[in-house]
Amino acid sequence: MDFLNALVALTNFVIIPATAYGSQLALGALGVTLIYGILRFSNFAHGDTMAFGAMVTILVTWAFQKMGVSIAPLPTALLALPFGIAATAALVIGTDRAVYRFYREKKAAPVTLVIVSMGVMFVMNGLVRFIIGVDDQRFGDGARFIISARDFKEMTGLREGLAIKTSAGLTIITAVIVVAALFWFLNKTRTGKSMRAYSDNEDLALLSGINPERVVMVTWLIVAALATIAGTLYGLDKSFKPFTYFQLLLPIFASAIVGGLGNPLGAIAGGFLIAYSEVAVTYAWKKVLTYSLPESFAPEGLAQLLSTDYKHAVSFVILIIVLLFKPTGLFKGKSV
Amino acid sequence: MIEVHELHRHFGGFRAVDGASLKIAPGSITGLIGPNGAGKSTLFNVIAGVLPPTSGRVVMDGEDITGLPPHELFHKGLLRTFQIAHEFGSMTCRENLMMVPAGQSGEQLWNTWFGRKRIADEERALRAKADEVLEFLTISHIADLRAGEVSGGQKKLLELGRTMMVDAKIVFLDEVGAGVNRTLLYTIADAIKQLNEERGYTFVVIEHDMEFIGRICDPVICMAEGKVLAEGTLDEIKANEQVIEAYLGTGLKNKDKVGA
Amino acid sequence: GGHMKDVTIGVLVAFTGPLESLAPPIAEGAELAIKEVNDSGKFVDGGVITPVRGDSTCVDAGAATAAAERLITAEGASAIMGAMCSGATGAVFTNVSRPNGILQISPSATSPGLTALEDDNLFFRLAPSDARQGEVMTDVIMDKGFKEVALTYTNNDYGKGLADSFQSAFEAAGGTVTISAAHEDGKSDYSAEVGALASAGGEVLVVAGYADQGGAGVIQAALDSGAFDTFVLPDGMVTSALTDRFGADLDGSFGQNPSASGDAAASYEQMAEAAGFDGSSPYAKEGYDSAALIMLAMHATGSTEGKVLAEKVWELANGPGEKIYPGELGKAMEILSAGGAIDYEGASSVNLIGPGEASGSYREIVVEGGEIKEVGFR
Amino acid sequence: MTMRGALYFALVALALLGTGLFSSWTVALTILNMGLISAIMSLGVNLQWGYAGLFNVGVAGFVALGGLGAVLMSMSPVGEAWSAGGGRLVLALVIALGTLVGAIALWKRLSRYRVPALVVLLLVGFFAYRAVFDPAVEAIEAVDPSVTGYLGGLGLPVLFGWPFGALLAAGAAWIVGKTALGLRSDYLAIATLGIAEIVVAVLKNEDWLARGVKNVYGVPRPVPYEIDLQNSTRFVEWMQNWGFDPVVGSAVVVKLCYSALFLVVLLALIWMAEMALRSPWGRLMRAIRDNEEAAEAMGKDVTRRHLQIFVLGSAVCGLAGAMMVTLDGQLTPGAYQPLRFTFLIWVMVIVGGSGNNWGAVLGGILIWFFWVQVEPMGQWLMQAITAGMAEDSDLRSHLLDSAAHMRLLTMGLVLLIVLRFSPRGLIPEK
Amino acid sequence: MSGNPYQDDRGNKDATITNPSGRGEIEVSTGTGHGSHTAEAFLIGDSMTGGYGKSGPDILHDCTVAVNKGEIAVIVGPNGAGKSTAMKATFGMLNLRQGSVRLDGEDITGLTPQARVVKGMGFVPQTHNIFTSMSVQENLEMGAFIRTDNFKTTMEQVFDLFPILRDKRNQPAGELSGGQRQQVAVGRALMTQPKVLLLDEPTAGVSPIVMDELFDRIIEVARTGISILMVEQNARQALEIADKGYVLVQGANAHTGTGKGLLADEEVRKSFLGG
Ligand SMILES: Nc1ncnc2c1ncn2[C@@H]1O[C@H](COP(=O)(O)OP(=O)(O)OP(=O)(O)O)[C@@H](O)[C@H]1O
Ligand SMILES: Nc1ncnc2c1ncn2[C@@H]1O[C@H](COP(=O)(O)OP(=O)(O)OP(=O)(O)O)[C@@H](O)[C@H]1O
Ligand SMILES: CC(C)C[C@H](N)C(=O)O
Ligand SMILES: [Mg+2]
Ligand SMILES: [Mg+2]
Repeated sequence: MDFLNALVALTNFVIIPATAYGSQLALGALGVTLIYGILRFSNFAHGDTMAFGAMVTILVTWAFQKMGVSIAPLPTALLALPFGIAATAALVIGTDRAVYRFYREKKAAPVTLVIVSMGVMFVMNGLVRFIIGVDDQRFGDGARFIISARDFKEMTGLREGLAIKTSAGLTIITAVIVVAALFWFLNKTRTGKSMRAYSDNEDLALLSGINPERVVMVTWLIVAALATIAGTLYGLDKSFKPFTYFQLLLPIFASAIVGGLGNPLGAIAGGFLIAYSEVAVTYAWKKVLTYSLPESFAPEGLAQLLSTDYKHAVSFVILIIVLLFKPTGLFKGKSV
Repeated sequence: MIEVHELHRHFGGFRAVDGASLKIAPGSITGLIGPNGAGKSTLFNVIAGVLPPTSGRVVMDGEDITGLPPHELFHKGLLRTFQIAHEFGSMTCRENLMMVPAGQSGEQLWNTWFGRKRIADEERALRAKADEVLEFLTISHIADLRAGEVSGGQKKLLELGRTMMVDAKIVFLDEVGAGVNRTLLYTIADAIKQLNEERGYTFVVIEHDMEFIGRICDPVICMAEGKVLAEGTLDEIKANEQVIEAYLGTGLKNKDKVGA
Repeated sequence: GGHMKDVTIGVLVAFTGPLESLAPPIAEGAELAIKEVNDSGKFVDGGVITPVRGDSTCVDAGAATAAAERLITAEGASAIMGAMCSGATGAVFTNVSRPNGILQISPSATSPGLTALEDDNLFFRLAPSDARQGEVMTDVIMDKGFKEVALTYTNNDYGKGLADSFQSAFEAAGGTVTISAAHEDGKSDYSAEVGALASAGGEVLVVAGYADQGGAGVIQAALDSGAFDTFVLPDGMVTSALTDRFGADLDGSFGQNPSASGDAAASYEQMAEAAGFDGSSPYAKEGYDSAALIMLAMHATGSTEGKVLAEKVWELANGPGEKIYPGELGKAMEILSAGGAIDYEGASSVNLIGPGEASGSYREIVVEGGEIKEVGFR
Repeated sequence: MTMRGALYFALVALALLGTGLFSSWTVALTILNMGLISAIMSLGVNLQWGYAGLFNVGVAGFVALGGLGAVLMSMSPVGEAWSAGGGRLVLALVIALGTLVGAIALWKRLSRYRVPALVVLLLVGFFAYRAVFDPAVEAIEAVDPSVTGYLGGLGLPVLFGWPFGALLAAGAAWIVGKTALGLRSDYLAIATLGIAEIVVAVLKNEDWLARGVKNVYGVPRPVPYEIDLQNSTRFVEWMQNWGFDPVVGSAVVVKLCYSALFLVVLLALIWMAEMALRSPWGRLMRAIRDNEEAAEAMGKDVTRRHLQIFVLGSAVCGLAGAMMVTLDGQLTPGAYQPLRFTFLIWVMVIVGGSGNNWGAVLGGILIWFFWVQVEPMGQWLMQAITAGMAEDSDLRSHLLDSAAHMRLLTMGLVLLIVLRFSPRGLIPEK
Repeated sequence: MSGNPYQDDRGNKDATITNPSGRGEIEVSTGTGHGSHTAEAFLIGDSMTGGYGKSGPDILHDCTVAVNKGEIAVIVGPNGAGKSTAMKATFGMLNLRQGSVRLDGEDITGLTPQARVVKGMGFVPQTHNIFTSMSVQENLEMGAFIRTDNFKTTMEQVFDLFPILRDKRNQPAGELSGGQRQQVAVGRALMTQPKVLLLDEPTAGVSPIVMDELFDRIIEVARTGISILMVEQNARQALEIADKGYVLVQGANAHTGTGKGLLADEEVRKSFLGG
């Protein structure tokens, strides 16, 4: 019987990773949800926008590292972020001018825009691979851990370790700040309200003197910032590889949708729901049970509900169940 | 015909319909009036199966129909129109009418491949019927226009026309008059009266135009704050102090100052 | 078929898709061999060989088939080096190569299922059988005295096959596999897998995956959370990409990969470096060897006919004759022209068995000071 | 079909002919065959989206189920596996089914204690099932795992697998529809996407069913093998009489056989779809799509109709899936990725023109053509760009090395260009 | 579906309300015969001819509507006559093939709708006239979007006018009843404090008592010097308070006169005002 070790094991292998992963998903989902909320289509190019933003940030980070600029113990990449954001903003606004605006003016059906965004996705996809290649790229520096498993064990004398990565900590803090800021911006500021008005009824927004092009521009700016931040933090925590950013798209969409499209709070709730269901449902409780139960009750098997092969399937099952009870997501999202 | 017992419909804490009870007599044209937000449309939606009630019962000809889905109510002869016209915009006006009757064999997939002949015969009959209805409503000339592109009043007529494609027992009309030219509206009133007399339809009519109500409705029910406030002939209602205060008002205050 | 002077060889690997980062070194390996032959100028009749690339995408059998069809019928390829993934390989072979009577050598398809393929003997692969590696790995682990391991594998035919064969071999040898958990490549997060693996426990973690895919992701998460610090690395993991990424964190980890005696592999890696690619990337060596075997067979027979080539491939690969290592293709062609015999060893110690698969000898490695150190052969 | 539509079809035919003439006939036929299958898939999606506005993003799952159908019908049964664990496995499945049916009955009957009762029943059922299932699976998968390790199929001709694949997909669609069709737009989309992921996960991990990620190879064919033709003297003579190379000839003949089979299926489906669309059934569907609430008020059972069309569309996708496995000769569960089998199909539908059967078919063939041909196009593009550069410039080699990535980039450009000039699709609805 | 090939009915809002890219091809013409009584008007839609889309048929035929400073002008006519179309044309939302729009003597034919808002024009469309997902209060705030001064008092005035809105200020407007929505729509336009206000059937669906209030308020607004141009089907009440009335039939001016004058006209009464 050792509740403390059980608790630490659970924290280390379920709570911390799921929270970090959930925040990563939430940051990505925020961008998706914002585009859906304001511009009213599901942007398939978002994963690749994240990859692009992260890529620029990486290139600038490398330059800084060469020059010896650093803000240790924080990663240098944070310093490079503004450049990444600027470049990404230029890219997405350029894309909007060249591609999306045409369909907006034609008032094309949302599904057309979805397919168009897939075209954009392919192009960006090629662009990123073209510039930085297909391989893993490392760019993290600074202190890797806030607290590492080994240090924790030494400090506490427990048998189980507890590790918190700098990148994970950064991600969680950023996600909370960004969600709060976005919520405040959309609901309390004039520009934010005008964006919501535009998303609600474009024509009436026009009649109220709201400039649609400005709304669109601001939206893309925020999206570029979100995508770059999300992409960079994700890259710091895991690694940068163009292909994974495309793969990230599905859980991101799942988060945005199950949270309720168009709602920033929904994005974070959705992110956590997906992350926790992936990590927790397939968790093998053996260790935790062994610690917390009297010896004679200690489990023989893994005490695992389902094997990890099914982690995505399980998270989707949970998602579907949630939707059955809340048909427009946890936070009453929009639907086109 | 229809009895509503102690019906409640709440949205969150808000009681849109708050214990309304009323009876609709067969063969009548009942007017339903009341201030904005009184709960009239909500009441309609609950009766028509669009919204589930929070509590209470709806009984039609002795049968409990509470919460039945709209398509089942349709088969029991209960039809409704919408406050905002719900036309099938990409279909022609004639098609809008032709799709209404139930039990068309052409709605079965199998028949579309192996029962072409029967479908053709049925279609001919349906078409004739639809043209007849359009004629009756004096809108034959828009038969082949897309319903999405005709004007507001014509859409309202089309809504009414759909109820004429089958033998309805009771028809709920939600503000047929809003946005309709008054001359046309009174034509519609005549059509309603005619349907009531010739075909024996029962009508329940929500309307804010007192003249329209006066032309066809007896009795009139006034709702306020989710409850039935008063019930009687239009004259009785018009004389009711509460109704005047909540709904009818006393006319323009500034009228005399116009053009001054 | 028939006679020839200039020939084309199809280089069909998954340039796009989930394993896109493995593809270039394989293709460049093949092209390196082709360049070597061309530069030597000794190819039969003074002919020149042109490589044409095709994308087998790894996950889209339809697109792979179409690409192969194009290589063969439109670009006139007389043999195919590829495809990369077992799924695409099977589809390409049955739908394109076999009907066209073309020789196909895959550098990397490892699924045991391909063994049963009806192939008119036209299909070879230089990738070692997953079944064999399981046994070798068992020995390696047992020799180090570990009896209890956790196992994770990439969820495809390679990972699954390797995991299955390892698990049965290990358990037969008296060890315990506490858990066998699949991971998907290219996914964003492996916390769930690591959570389950850590909970199940074990002295070491066997990672039957790819070094720049989920395998690395799992190791990363395991290291970060302190779940495991020693890893067993089979072929897909033994690359410098892995040590570049984790450095000394991996110290103490060990494993094995199919490889020739150190000299051949090392010299190949040097050749690759000079040519500007990573020769230690998985199956880069087999890429070179596949192309080399194809060309040597053409040279020896003076034909491009699949059946003729296929018979020759057996002979060339298994000897007897003079052993040929990377960089010696010119020499090999000279011997062949002179009517001599060779035993092609190449960069990956080529030796074919049964249904045209590599037997593969394995090199045992450990990670020390953030470097892969070779410690012996099995 | 309009003049414009006919023109587009003529253009696609021309593109294929061009491929045949300038590159090779087998390439052209390979593209055509897969194009026909794609056309059927997009017909299925169009049925759901174009007719009824149902946003199904689970195409990959239904296609995979179709493939499973083909395997289960056509592979020969593995007797050893059946005797090792077949009976127990069937028993386990019966237990699972019984538990579910019981649970539903319980839910309907009881009103008090129904949650605890349900939980108890499900738990007991689950453990009973696992207790029978796990050892059975272990036994089955132990039977010669590298070649079989599964129960095998019925050993019937593969053509039976086509309707069976459609049936499997339809069954799954029915279950999905019953639960999830209440959802709208993107919420339905993510739910269907989830179902597809679940189906593919099952297919990948349940080795006893169809070998999981180990793939099933050697699915029998409904048409002759090229090798057999090449070995038949009559065929070789026949070819030589016409002056063809028997090897090429055999490949072309086999592919033409496939084309004919696929074309028959496609035309039958189009005929059925068009007939349905132009009758009161089609009118009803349009009415529902225009305004569900009003259709419901006009006595139409919208839920039932949605279910009907969802099941039909999915069945068509399943049929296409079975046909694809037949053409490939193998089932590769790992290949059913959403990008290729869901989103690409959507591209086909939208580019072709949603709501129009001919548009969907055109989109299917055209986009598939590009999907395959952008690879050489991308390489060609790179070559053209680098043509003027110095032989040894870094940029040049970098560009040439990146040529493979031009594939998707070119695809993106094609997509953007087509949609720019006909945003409602090449052959729009009416 | 309109003739626009780029558009799809599903999921789209009424595409004809706006013309976001500004203008099409316009030929400016100076008055064509209706000039007599519109010469010094504050807002004139002069001799307008045009229709929906680039190639749609003409809906308006040489149609003129105008309103003087501080006055109320009412447009009546049968359904489908083109009343709403005339309002939209005046607000720059569709392509005029002929005619011009002038505000306070300035030709604004070439301006986008947003630019007209800035010039002091306000508009309540007939449908889709509220932000359904935003709260009542936010709807009103959006009405004041272009104002830089403090609009608290205006909002209080709107709440005084429509007390029900004060109770429901934090409720999403989409959850309101039909008549309540209409009140929000008019409230939003009043928040703009425009120089000229265009109202398309402001009283459709509102109860008699609110309708009286509304007309009262419109009179008050007009007396502060704001011009009001409105379409009404409650034509008799509307014409009673109107300084000027237009009867449109099939896109053309059929009758024009003072409100009282039209009310007195037997033919107008019978054909358009319901007897
Ligand atoms: N979905 C909803 N959520 C919350 N409140 C609602 C909702 N729908 C209606 N209400 C409220 O219920 C009340 C009754 O609305 P209802 O539409 O029934 O009024 P009505 O009598 O038809 O009015 P009108 O004459 O204006 O059409 C209103 O106060 C409205 O705000
Ligand atoms: N979006 C549109 N696209 C094409 N034609 C339209 C559109 N909207 C209206 N019309 C046509 O323009 C004509 C005038 O319509 P308008 O809406 O101006 O009428 P109205 O006088 O306002 O009628 P109502 O009193 O019913 O509102 C009608 O014939 C109608 O069919
Ligand atoms: C390239 C390799 C990773 C392919 C893998 N061995 C397979 O057979 O699928
Ligand atoms: Mg109402
Ligand atoms: Mg109007």
